[in-house]
Amino acid sequence: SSDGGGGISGGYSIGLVTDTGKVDDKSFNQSAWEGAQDGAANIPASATASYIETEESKDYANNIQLFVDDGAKIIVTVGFGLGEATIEAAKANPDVMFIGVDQWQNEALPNLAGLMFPEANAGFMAGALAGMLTETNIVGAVLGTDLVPPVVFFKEGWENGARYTNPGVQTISTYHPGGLDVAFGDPEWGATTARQALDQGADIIFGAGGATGNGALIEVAGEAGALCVGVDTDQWFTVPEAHPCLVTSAMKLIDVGVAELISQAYAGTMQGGNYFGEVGLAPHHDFDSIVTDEMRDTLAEVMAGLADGSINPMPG
Amino acid sequence: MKPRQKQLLYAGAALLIFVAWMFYTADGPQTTAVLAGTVRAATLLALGAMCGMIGERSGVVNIGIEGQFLMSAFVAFTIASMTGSLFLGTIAGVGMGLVMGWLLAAMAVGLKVDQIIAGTVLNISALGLTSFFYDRSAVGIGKYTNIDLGPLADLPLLGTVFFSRPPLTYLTMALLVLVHVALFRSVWGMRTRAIGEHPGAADTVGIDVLRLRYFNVTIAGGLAGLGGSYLALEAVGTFSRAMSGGRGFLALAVMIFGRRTPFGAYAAALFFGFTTALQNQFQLNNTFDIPPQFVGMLPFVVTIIVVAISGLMGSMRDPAALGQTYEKG
Amino acid sequence: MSRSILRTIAIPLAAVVFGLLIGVVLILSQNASPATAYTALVVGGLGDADALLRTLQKATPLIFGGLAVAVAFKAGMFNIGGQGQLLVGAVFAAAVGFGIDGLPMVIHLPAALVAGAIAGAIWGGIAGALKATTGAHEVIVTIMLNFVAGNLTDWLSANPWKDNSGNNIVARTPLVEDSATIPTLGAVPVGFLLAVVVAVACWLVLERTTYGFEVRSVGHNRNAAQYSGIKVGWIMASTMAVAGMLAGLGGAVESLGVDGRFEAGVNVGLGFEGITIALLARANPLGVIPAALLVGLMEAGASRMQFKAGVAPELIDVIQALILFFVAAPIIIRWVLRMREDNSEQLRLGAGWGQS
Amino acid sequence: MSEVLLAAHNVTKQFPGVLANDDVSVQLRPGRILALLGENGAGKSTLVNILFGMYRPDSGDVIIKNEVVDLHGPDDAISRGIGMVHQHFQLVPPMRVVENIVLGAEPSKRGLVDLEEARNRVVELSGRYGLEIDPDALVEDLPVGMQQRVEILKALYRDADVLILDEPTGVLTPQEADHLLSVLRELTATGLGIVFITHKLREVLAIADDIVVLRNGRVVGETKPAETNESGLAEMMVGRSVVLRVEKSVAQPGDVVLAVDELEVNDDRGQIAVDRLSFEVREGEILGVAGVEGNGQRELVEAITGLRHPMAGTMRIDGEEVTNGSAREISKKGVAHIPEDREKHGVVAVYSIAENSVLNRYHRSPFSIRGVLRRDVIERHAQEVVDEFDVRTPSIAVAASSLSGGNKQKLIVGREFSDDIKLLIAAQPTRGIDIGAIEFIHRRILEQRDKGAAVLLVSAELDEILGLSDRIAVLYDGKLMDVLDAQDADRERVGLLMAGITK
Ligand SMILES: Nc1ncnc2c1ncn2[C@@H]1O[C@H](COP(=O)(O)OP(=O)(O)OP(=O)(O)O)[C@@H](O)[C@H]1O
Ligand SMILES: Nc1ncnc2c1ncn2[C@@H]1O[C@H](COP(=O)(O)OP(=O)(O)OP(=O)(O)O)[C@@H](O)[C@H]1O
Ligand SMILES: [Mg+2]
Ligand SMILES: [Mg+2]
Repeated sequence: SSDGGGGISGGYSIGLVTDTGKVDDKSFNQSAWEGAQDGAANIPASATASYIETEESKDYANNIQLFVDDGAKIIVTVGFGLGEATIEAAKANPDVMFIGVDQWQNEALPNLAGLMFPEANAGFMAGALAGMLTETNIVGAVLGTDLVPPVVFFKEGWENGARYTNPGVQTISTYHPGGLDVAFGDPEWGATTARQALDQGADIIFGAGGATGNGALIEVAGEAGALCVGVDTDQWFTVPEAHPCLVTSAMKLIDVGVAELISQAYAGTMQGGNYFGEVGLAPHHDFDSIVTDEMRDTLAEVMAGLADGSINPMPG
Repeated sequence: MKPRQKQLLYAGAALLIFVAWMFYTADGPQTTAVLAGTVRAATLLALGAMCGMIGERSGVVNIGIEGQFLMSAFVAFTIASMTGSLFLGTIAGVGMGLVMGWLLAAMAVGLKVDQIIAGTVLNISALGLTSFFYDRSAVGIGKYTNIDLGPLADLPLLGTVFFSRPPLTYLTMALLVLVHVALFRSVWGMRTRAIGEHPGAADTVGIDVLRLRYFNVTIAGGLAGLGGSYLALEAVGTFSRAMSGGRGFLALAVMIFGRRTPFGAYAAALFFGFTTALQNQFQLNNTFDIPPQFVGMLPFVVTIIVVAISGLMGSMRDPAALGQTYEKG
Repeated sequence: MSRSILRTIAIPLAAVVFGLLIGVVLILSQNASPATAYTALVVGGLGDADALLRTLQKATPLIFGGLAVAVAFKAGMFNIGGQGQLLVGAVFAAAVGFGIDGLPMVIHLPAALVAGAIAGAIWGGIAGALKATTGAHEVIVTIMLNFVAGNLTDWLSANPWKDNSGNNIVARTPLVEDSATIPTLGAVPVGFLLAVVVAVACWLVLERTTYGFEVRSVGHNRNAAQYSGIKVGWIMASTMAVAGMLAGLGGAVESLGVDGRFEAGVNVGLGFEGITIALLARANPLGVIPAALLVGLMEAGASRMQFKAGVAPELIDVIQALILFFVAAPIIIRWVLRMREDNSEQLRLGAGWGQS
Repeated sequence: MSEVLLAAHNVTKQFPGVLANDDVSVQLRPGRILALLGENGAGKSTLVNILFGMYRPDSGDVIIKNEVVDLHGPDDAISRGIGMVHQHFQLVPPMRVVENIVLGAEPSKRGLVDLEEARNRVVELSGRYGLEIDPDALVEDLPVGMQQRVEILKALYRDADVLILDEPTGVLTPQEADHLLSVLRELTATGLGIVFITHKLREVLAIADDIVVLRNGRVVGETKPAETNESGLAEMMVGRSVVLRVEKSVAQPGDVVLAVDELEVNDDRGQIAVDRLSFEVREGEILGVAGVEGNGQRELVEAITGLRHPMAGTMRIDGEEVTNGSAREISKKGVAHIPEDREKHGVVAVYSIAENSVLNRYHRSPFSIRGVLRRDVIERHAQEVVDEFDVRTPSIAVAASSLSGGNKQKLIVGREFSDDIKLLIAAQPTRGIDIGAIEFIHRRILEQRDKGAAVLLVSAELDEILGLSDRIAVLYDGKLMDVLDAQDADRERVGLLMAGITK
């Protein structure tokens, strides 16, 4: 069982602190929140999950502390920005279990698990599919900002993946030119830029960058014959407007990872340090038929290669 | 406009067309993409600038365009997704714009609140309200698609850039002409300019200054409301928090830069859209190996330079009564 | 004396009450409890030493940002550029703060503050100088400079000045040295004290010095100022530089006293809030202090309000807008409270807009 | 004829703190000219504003054509045939003449202004009344006399049969003023009634049929030109006897203070406004510069006071070149300046009287020391100015905007005058103020001269020039027409020169 924002008293409680963003951002805050709710539902005791949406990054520590003071047993913090605040809180509160999404742990604390994802692999697989699907041999990417490394990993993986299956492909990619404050919240730019890529021949566009990327997906949806690729979660569910073009999404299974870590934390089996979550491609939904068996075989090979290290998604 | 200025303008326009054509023959798709992106980015700015201009021509500063955009986009999207009709959403967005315009008028004209404060109230309340009431489950219903204008749409370059556009873009272009004619040829326009320059004079010939300002600021809000509808239902197809992203302020700059005339503002908006599309193109092509942050500065730095130079060439004059509340008598 | 003070604060006070009352309606519309929400808001902002510290920390840049707008208003200019000025101030202060070591605090900390102040002054001064020399509208130029500053500081903190320690992947500078860190006295950050001192200094300069007289003259009547021998262009340029310096100082205090470093995207919107603060304070430098404290308190308590009552933190934006509205339209409050009109100077800022 | 065109009946109007009209009754009949006289603040403008529907009376009635009317705004008055030419022209400067004339009553086709039709009507109208005008000129390009013509045409265009003119001659040459008076006379011949406000007794005696004098909001006298004379009227206005012509001793000119040589100055549009002008002003003399406004006086004064850069030529003060000096440098040389436009340049409206009293020397000791203002010293100084120059105000803490025009002017004069003036530039020093205050200011200017200051007096007011100057320079189209000794000058001669006629 779970509820929305707001505190809880008594019972087994799980708290989630978002990065500066909302639990309905159709992106990583939302998947983490869904994971927290799933995790709460999965554990045997009656548990409740609640969240605080951070308004300003200066409030990270305070927002974590609000849950600590309230007696939360597990606290999920979302985004690399909360990394330091989470470590501090974990050190100060050894009895509380912490899960830090996208937070790399240099040294392992027993009560803090960093949930990491190899974004480049996800991007690579999506790119590999795109390389096979493109008819114009031009694939585009509309991206948040290069200031945020996961976005860079997605992009590099995507381009390399496309080249892997289609050496002659031309990759055209753009980062949002504005500051970090608008880079993920500018769907208008995402849409305009996706159109600019379409107009010069791209027929598959990867939209990676919160609302900005979503704008790109929806724009592509309006172009007959063009395909789009979502990011982070299966955007079939988060951006229904993109159904006409969404061939897959480069997923970080944050919800699965968070729910899993919550179960472990409840069971007392959670290991400190880094925990690697799964990445993968979302189902093709309406476009299942255009992905041939041959393509599926290649994707399986790519996946295996990425897993055993024989394929490097970001050479150089 | 002085004849020499006019000549310069024509010469500049001819040069631009020539350069565009050269690029087009060298690489058609890219040129088309950049110019289409230019026109696209200009629409919202033009609508915002027209909103600002009608207000300022009547003597009322409107720095609340950003809030008007955001609030209207929110309502347009919400109604469209509730009713499943883009058209109804658009109407609702315009309606919200009118309401926002009326609020601005009620504060700045009726209650004689300082105009800058009134605009700021619109901006922060729009940001707060749209986030506060955002329906977490609302789903978009797609967006307006391009309409080809018959054979015109098949013209090389121009076809894609101007004649294969979604409806609100055409509407905006039509409104540019309409507002131009209205401002500079109609009875309403003459009275509007009079109350912005010398409300006392207008008053003494029996023009009800406050009522006309009320009316104009409200109507202008409708234009910003159309901008909000455009943003949510034509440019993007969904709503997201703070999605106007400072474009209301850019529209203000575009309006001043365009000397508070519709065509001037459109030229300024195109110029701005062009630098934006161009810097995207530089990135797409890897033209320069410089960080996107620097390429991204291009539109802003160029605007500063142009504004400074055009200031030197003879500064534009603000309407004389701009920013002042009018007291009868 | 006390009566006239009472009269000055009656309207703002009533405005706050009215804003909160309308907030009650919004909270109820979310099926939440207003009493719980507001209690949480106040406890979150004042409940204990930590809460007070956060309130004061949040108020600090708001004071500087508010001054940056208010001072420019005095010269008849509208500084929408607080955001950019604050960012460059923050990044350059951080750079001096982490880039030099081995200095004693008495030298290092002031040097870092001065670096931020100068960076902000340059950023504001550009707009002022362009206005004075070419007539370029400061509103356009400062809006553009905000974007430029955002990009520039993002780039600086992601590239040459990036923190490469450990596995840091965030666009941010290293932590500033201890010798450049602004200390905290109990629950009171020294940065806040600095802000208060600067606000008082601004007021003194504006009201009691010949420079302030010149600034106000230019703001009220540019022609008369010119007639009386004041160098109008110089006053406009220098006032914008001072305004930028104030915002830059705000950024510096943020880097050196709150965040301990510059981090891209961390100071979003701070500069724009300065506009709200300045307007709430009716462009009076002393009024900026309580206005910033009020807003700082609401922002510090917002998380707790969501946590305890489930009310989205954006509520405080709406309340801020309402308070601003009631402050600016006192006629409504007078009508409700049956107060008599007083002839105190109506707040007029837009009037400066039309001068060119 | 018994018809009353326009009348006020026991009209009372209270402004905060001022009873502007107190039980005032006046009457206007067809074909007649009613002159309203009174000091500044007597309530003349208030009364006509009430008649025109701009203000509503607190009590009493407005009567138009024998009918009590309730005017809700100027449009009510206009539609009943009342036209008004305001003291401050109510024209939109960047719009064309024709647009200004038809504004508010535009001929239109489907919502668009029919400019062709409008132009035709304007041309027809100006032909009919002999008021020539270029319908396509921008109002801001027109000299004031022409602007006034536009105002009159505006009223006639609306078929006015009553014309109200608030101080219409203040800005005209004597010839223009005479012409206006004759136009008004002709208009009355067609049955029009005219209400005419002025401070110039000569005009009243020349043209009025009926005269009503107001003081402190009350009617204090009604008379006819035949029954009175200038000093009678003046006494009625002020309530005491007034010296109409200031006594002045013969000038004792000393060394040259201001020497202007081949000075060339451009106006705001970059056109030559002052055309290679040369003249000198000596200690202890008043050089009057006569001329219709807009003939380069403003640019000349601005150049001399450092507000505008000359294009060519030189200026010297006390032998030292100051051609490109800043306003501050020039004022340091002992130059005082009474600006032509008191609202625009003379005062900062929101500043207190105290602050305004040091606008020209706040930066000097004793008003400030090392950059810090000394409020006590400033306030003491302000009180002295207020006392000595008879500025009527409840306190020195009130904003200058609350002063009437005449009192503002006295404040400015008081501020500018001090013991160490070497050169006084007085531009239109008595414009629009009543004869009591004029007398006062004239005396003060003469006092400065007699203390040895050189005075440059720029005025469009011929009586002022003739009454004060020791020598008279006439400016036309930026050029010096002639410099006359005061003894050789008379209205006729100077008036012709002002119109650019040398014969
Ligand atoms: N709108 C107003 N509000 C308050 N007081 C006013 C207003 N208009 C005029 N007054 C005051 O009413 C009195 C009469 O003013 P009015 O303008 O009628 O004088 P006037 O006779 O036209 O003077 P002048 O010769 O200077 O033109 C003055 O004391 C003036 O200060
Ligand atoms: N709204 C107002 N509030 C307060 N006082 C006013 C107002 N309007 C006018 N006044 C006062 O009434 C006076 C008379 O107004 P008016 O326009 O006739 O000017 P004036 O005294 O004749 O000066 P001038 O002729 O030089 O313009 C003004 O100087 C001013 O002091
Ligand atoms: Mg008057
Ligand atoms: Mg007067």
